[in-house]
Amino acid sequence: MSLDTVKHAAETPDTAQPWAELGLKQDEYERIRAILGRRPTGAELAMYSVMWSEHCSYKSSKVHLRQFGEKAPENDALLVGIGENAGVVDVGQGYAVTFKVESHNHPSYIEPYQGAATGVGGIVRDILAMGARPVAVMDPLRFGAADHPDTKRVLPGVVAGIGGYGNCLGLPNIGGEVVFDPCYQGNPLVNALCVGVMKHEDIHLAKASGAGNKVILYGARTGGDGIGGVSVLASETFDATGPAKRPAVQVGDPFQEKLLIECTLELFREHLVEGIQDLGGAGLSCATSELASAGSGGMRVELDTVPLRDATLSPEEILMSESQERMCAIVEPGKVARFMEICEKWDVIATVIGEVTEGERLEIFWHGEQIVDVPPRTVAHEGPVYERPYARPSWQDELQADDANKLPRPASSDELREQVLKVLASPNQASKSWITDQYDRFVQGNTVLAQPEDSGMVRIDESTNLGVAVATDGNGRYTKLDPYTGAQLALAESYRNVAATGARPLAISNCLNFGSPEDPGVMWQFAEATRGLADGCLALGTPVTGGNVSLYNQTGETAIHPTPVVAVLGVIDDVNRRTPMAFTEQGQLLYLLGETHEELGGSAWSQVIHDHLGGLPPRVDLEREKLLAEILIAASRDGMIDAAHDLSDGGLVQALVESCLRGGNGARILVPEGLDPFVFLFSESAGRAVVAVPRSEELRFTDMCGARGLPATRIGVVDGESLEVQGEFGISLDELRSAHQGTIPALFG
Amino acid sequence: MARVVVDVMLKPEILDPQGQAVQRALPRLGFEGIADVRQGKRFELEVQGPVDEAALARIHEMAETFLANTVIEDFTVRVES
Amino acid sequence: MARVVVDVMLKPEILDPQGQAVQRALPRLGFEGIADVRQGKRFELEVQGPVDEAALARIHEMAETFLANTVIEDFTVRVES
Amino acid sequence: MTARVGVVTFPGTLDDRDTQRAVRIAGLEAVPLWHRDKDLKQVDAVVLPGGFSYGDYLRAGAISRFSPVMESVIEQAKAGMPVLGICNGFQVLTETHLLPGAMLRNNHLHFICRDQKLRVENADTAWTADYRAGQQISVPLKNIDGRYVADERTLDELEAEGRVVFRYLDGNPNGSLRDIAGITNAAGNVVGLMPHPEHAVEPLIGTGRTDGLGFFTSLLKKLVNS
Ligand SMILES: Nc1ncnc2c1ncn2[C@@H]1O[C@H](COP(=O)(O)OP(=O)(O)O)[C@@H](O)[C@H]1O
Ligand SMILES: [Mg+2]
Repeated sequence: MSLDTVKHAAETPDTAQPWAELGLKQDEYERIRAILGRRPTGAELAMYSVMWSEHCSYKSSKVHLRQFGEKAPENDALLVGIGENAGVVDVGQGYAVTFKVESHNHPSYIEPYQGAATGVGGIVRDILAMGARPVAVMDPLRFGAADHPDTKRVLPGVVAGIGGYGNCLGLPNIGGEVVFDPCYQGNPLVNALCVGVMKHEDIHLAKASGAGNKVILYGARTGGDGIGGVSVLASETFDATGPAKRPAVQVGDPFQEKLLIECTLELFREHLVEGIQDLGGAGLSCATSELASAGSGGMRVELDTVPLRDATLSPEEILMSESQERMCAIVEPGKVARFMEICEKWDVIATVIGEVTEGERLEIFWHGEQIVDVPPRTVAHEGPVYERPYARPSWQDELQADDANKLPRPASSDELREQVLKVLASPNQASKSWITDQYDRFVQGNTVLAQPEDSGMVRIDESTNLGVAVATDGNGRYTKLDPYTGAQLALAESYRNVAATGARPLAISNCLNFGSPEDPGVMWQFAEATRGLADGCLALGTPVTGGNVSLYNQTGETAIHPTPVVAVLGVIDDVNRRTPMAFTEQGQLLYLLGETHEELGGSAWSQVIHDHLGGLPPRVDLEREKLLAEILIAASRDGMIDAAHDLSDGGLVQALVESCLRGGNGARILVPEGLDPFVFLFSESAGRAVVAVPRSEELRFTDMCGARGLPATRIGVVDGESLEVQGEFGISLDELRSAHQGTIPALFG
Repeated sequence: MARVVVDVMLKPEILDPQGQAVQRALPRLGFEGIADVRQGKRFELEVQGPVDEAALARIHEMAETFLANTVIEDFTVRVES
Repeated sequence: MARVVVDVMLKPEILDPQGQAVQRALPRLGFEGIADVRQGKRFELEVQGPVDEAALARIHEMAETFLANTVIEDFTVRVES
Repeated sequence: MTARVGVVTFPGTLDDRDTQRAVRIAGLEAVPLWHRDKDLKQVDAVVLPGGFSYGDYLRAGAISRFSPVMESVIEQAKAGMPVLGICNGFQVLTETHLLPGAMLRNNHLHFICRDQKLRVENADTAWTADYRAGQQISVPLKNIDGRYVADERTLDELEAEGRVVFRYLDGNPNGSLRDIAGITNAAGNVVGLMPHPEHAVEPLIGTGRTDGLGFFTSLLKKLVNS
């Protein structure tokens, strides 16, 4: 067996290397040679190839993501911005909150259970690495057609994986999304979000400083997970007897992760950690190079000391392994003994694998021989940057010209009633409780609101009742019709959802799910969506704290709908003031806030009734969204409303049905003068919400709306056991309930 | 009726947290000398009709497509005597 | 190193919904002629040292007190050839 | 002086902090107990909380049962100390045979999280004295291995001796035999149940009900009166 040492590499400049198989381009390989002044060793090649991959380096998206910083609104709340494992926001009373949403799309298609489970595990470690206790998770999901046979494989596996992992960690699942569309058939989207809480002084960063400090790897042993591609390299470097085929699939062990969480929090409590990084994609390569790159000084690692699950792993594979449930900490020498004691207490294996050095190099040794000698920044932070060409697709104009507002509408009240039920029972609009009931939403005993409420809300301080709310939204149909507007609509909806529960939106995270960046049309969608999102965040005053980009979501040549998922985090000073969505009492007055226009492009109605996607998405008015949010927050604070529910896909009728069913009360609805009942019920105009106002507060509430210029229309009253739209139809709660709740269990139960 | 047994085990290179948890508990219970534990599934199928080549071929297919997840698991099929 | 296998199955009188779910799915997948399916666990133990009477007795005890819950499960221990 | 209630943390326990909170809300002192310590720190009662101890690997509760702390808990339980096992804690209690029967995978094979209606069948145990027999309460249920099974003879015995403490109402959520949600030992000091009373102690949190508080106030009364 010949080890490809640094020395050997310098002596054999002409050895052919499998850079192409590892996904590097010729010029990238040349650049590595230029950086090192020689050919890379096998281990170095492995590190560069994986760290310069799209997934780790953001090489196609970087130039666009810059706007999130350049256009960032002034915001004192932002304690840690983009670039760290997750952003951190000041929520007052000395508390800081960190949150982030990430994708695990491709693994979840190959192995739905493990793919989704390890997606949750990965995002939780990101949050933990910031110094925070994880307090909740959410799961925005997209699947192919609900009735497609493969969806019956993917969805139950994904849901069981998210539940299996998250439930076992003791993290309440407080919300998410489930969307079906044929465009995700061969490429489901599994995004996972985690929120964590800490005190300001507990914030930790991923950087290695202080020469002589120890590098400690702790958590699970390292196995051959997720290194399929690098085996190419291993088999090149090793003789004919090369290692066995390695699994590309990572398997999660939530029990191990739970121990890792408790152990890490105890390490933080005793101030034993100088810097910390979780191990996710690209494993040790990523953790060591990022820690060294962000810190001062270099790092020396003895790779032989890494505890292995599989003794046959090559050094390249150890560097690449994506085995789950591992963390890497920088610890002062005097604190190592205590660090080890705490790990032992939690049955967590911990090993000193190296130390921070004076120099500026990342040096890795194997059996005493040097196999890596690189400037860490060139691996971690100075990867290639592409200015990919982009162009508005040729079909975009035609798509927008195919106006949904011209589709045939229901000709009679009976037909309108029929369509209401049909849209309500469609997989996208149907109740997702069959799915969400598989998630623990009560654990930790701080859940104030969870699905199906507009946003999830958890209490973070028992004595003051301080709480945070989070919602995620994204509409691929809108974004396909107009990526700039679609991204803003995702932001606006998520923002509105947070405000609807009474919380003040503070900051956002996002997961940008798109097709191949090598397709100029997709790249245009991406450029437009990021521009829209950055402009939107500036207008709303909510900075982007971090996020994730997932590209190459496509089947063959066909990309998914561009799907930016936006998560908004809000704060509420007293969770007692939260606004739920249920109509709980007969006699409550119903007000529609905002304006309804004829906007059916991309709507649920156009999809369900006409299988149509065309025209323009609803218009966005961010000033209006801000005003609406202020009204919703003020009304919650001053006890002027009993319930609120935002209007989004499915329109007013969807929101009314959900709030009626949640409270077990009917409603009598009057169509406002001059509005077409169909448009009134099904239009998806943005910037709207329905609220239930107690009679005693009506005047105060309408005065407030009037004074601030927010249109508020009285549309009815909570009443009876059915939804009555006067002059049109009535539908009993029972009939609504069976339409709404029957669909998903019938498909997957 | 004949019984066919399908054993499904995680592939050797795949992490087996269950087996590991069992193994780690053994010394505490006073059982020494077990170097490794892997935990898998055992399916007992009661087969109607003769268990001939054709029947076994079908069961093999069933194991491959349904009982085992061959992305992460191996399986064996055998007739129980 | 020798391998000892412990098979653990639910007692016949205990409802086995996992086995039933498998059985119910089979006809839909085009597999007919399976009258019953039971799903259990299989443990593969790698034993250090000789697998003699004494070792087997210990493994039997381990199965009885730990690997199986004899309130609901039966088990068998065998040395794999 | 108030009564001291030990709350055990095993590796993988999830609801320990929530249980401590519930104990405090009821006016008792919560004492954390660690699985590796035999020392029960002179507590007056012990709660084995919910979660996935040891990942629920092998069987729920099977590995925790052998922990040092359980040696003391078993000993004290036999001597009459009040012990409550919630969810995973109930599973540990059946694995130790302090309570009869066993817990299996739900008949529908899914994790289920919902607000669950129960009927209190026995209001004479250490943990249920603050309820009335026949009273209906709602507390969250959340588990995947919640199906209670025992042989017919054991079930008949439990019924005859009034040792079925809680029964599921409005639909059996998991296939538990005779709709059993919780049981007690013959002495009435050891109680196990699958639903989570500790998650129903504050008006704003979770389902917004406080039906679970009675478990802990029952204990307080019992300890103060004895
Ligand atoms: N995969 C999921 N996990 C958790 N909660 C979900 C999931 N899918 C949907 N939900 C919840 O169901 C409710 C309704 O979802 P949705 O209709 O998408 O909300 P909206 O469109 O109003 O934002 C929300 O509370 C949402 O958080
Ligand atoms: Mg909403």
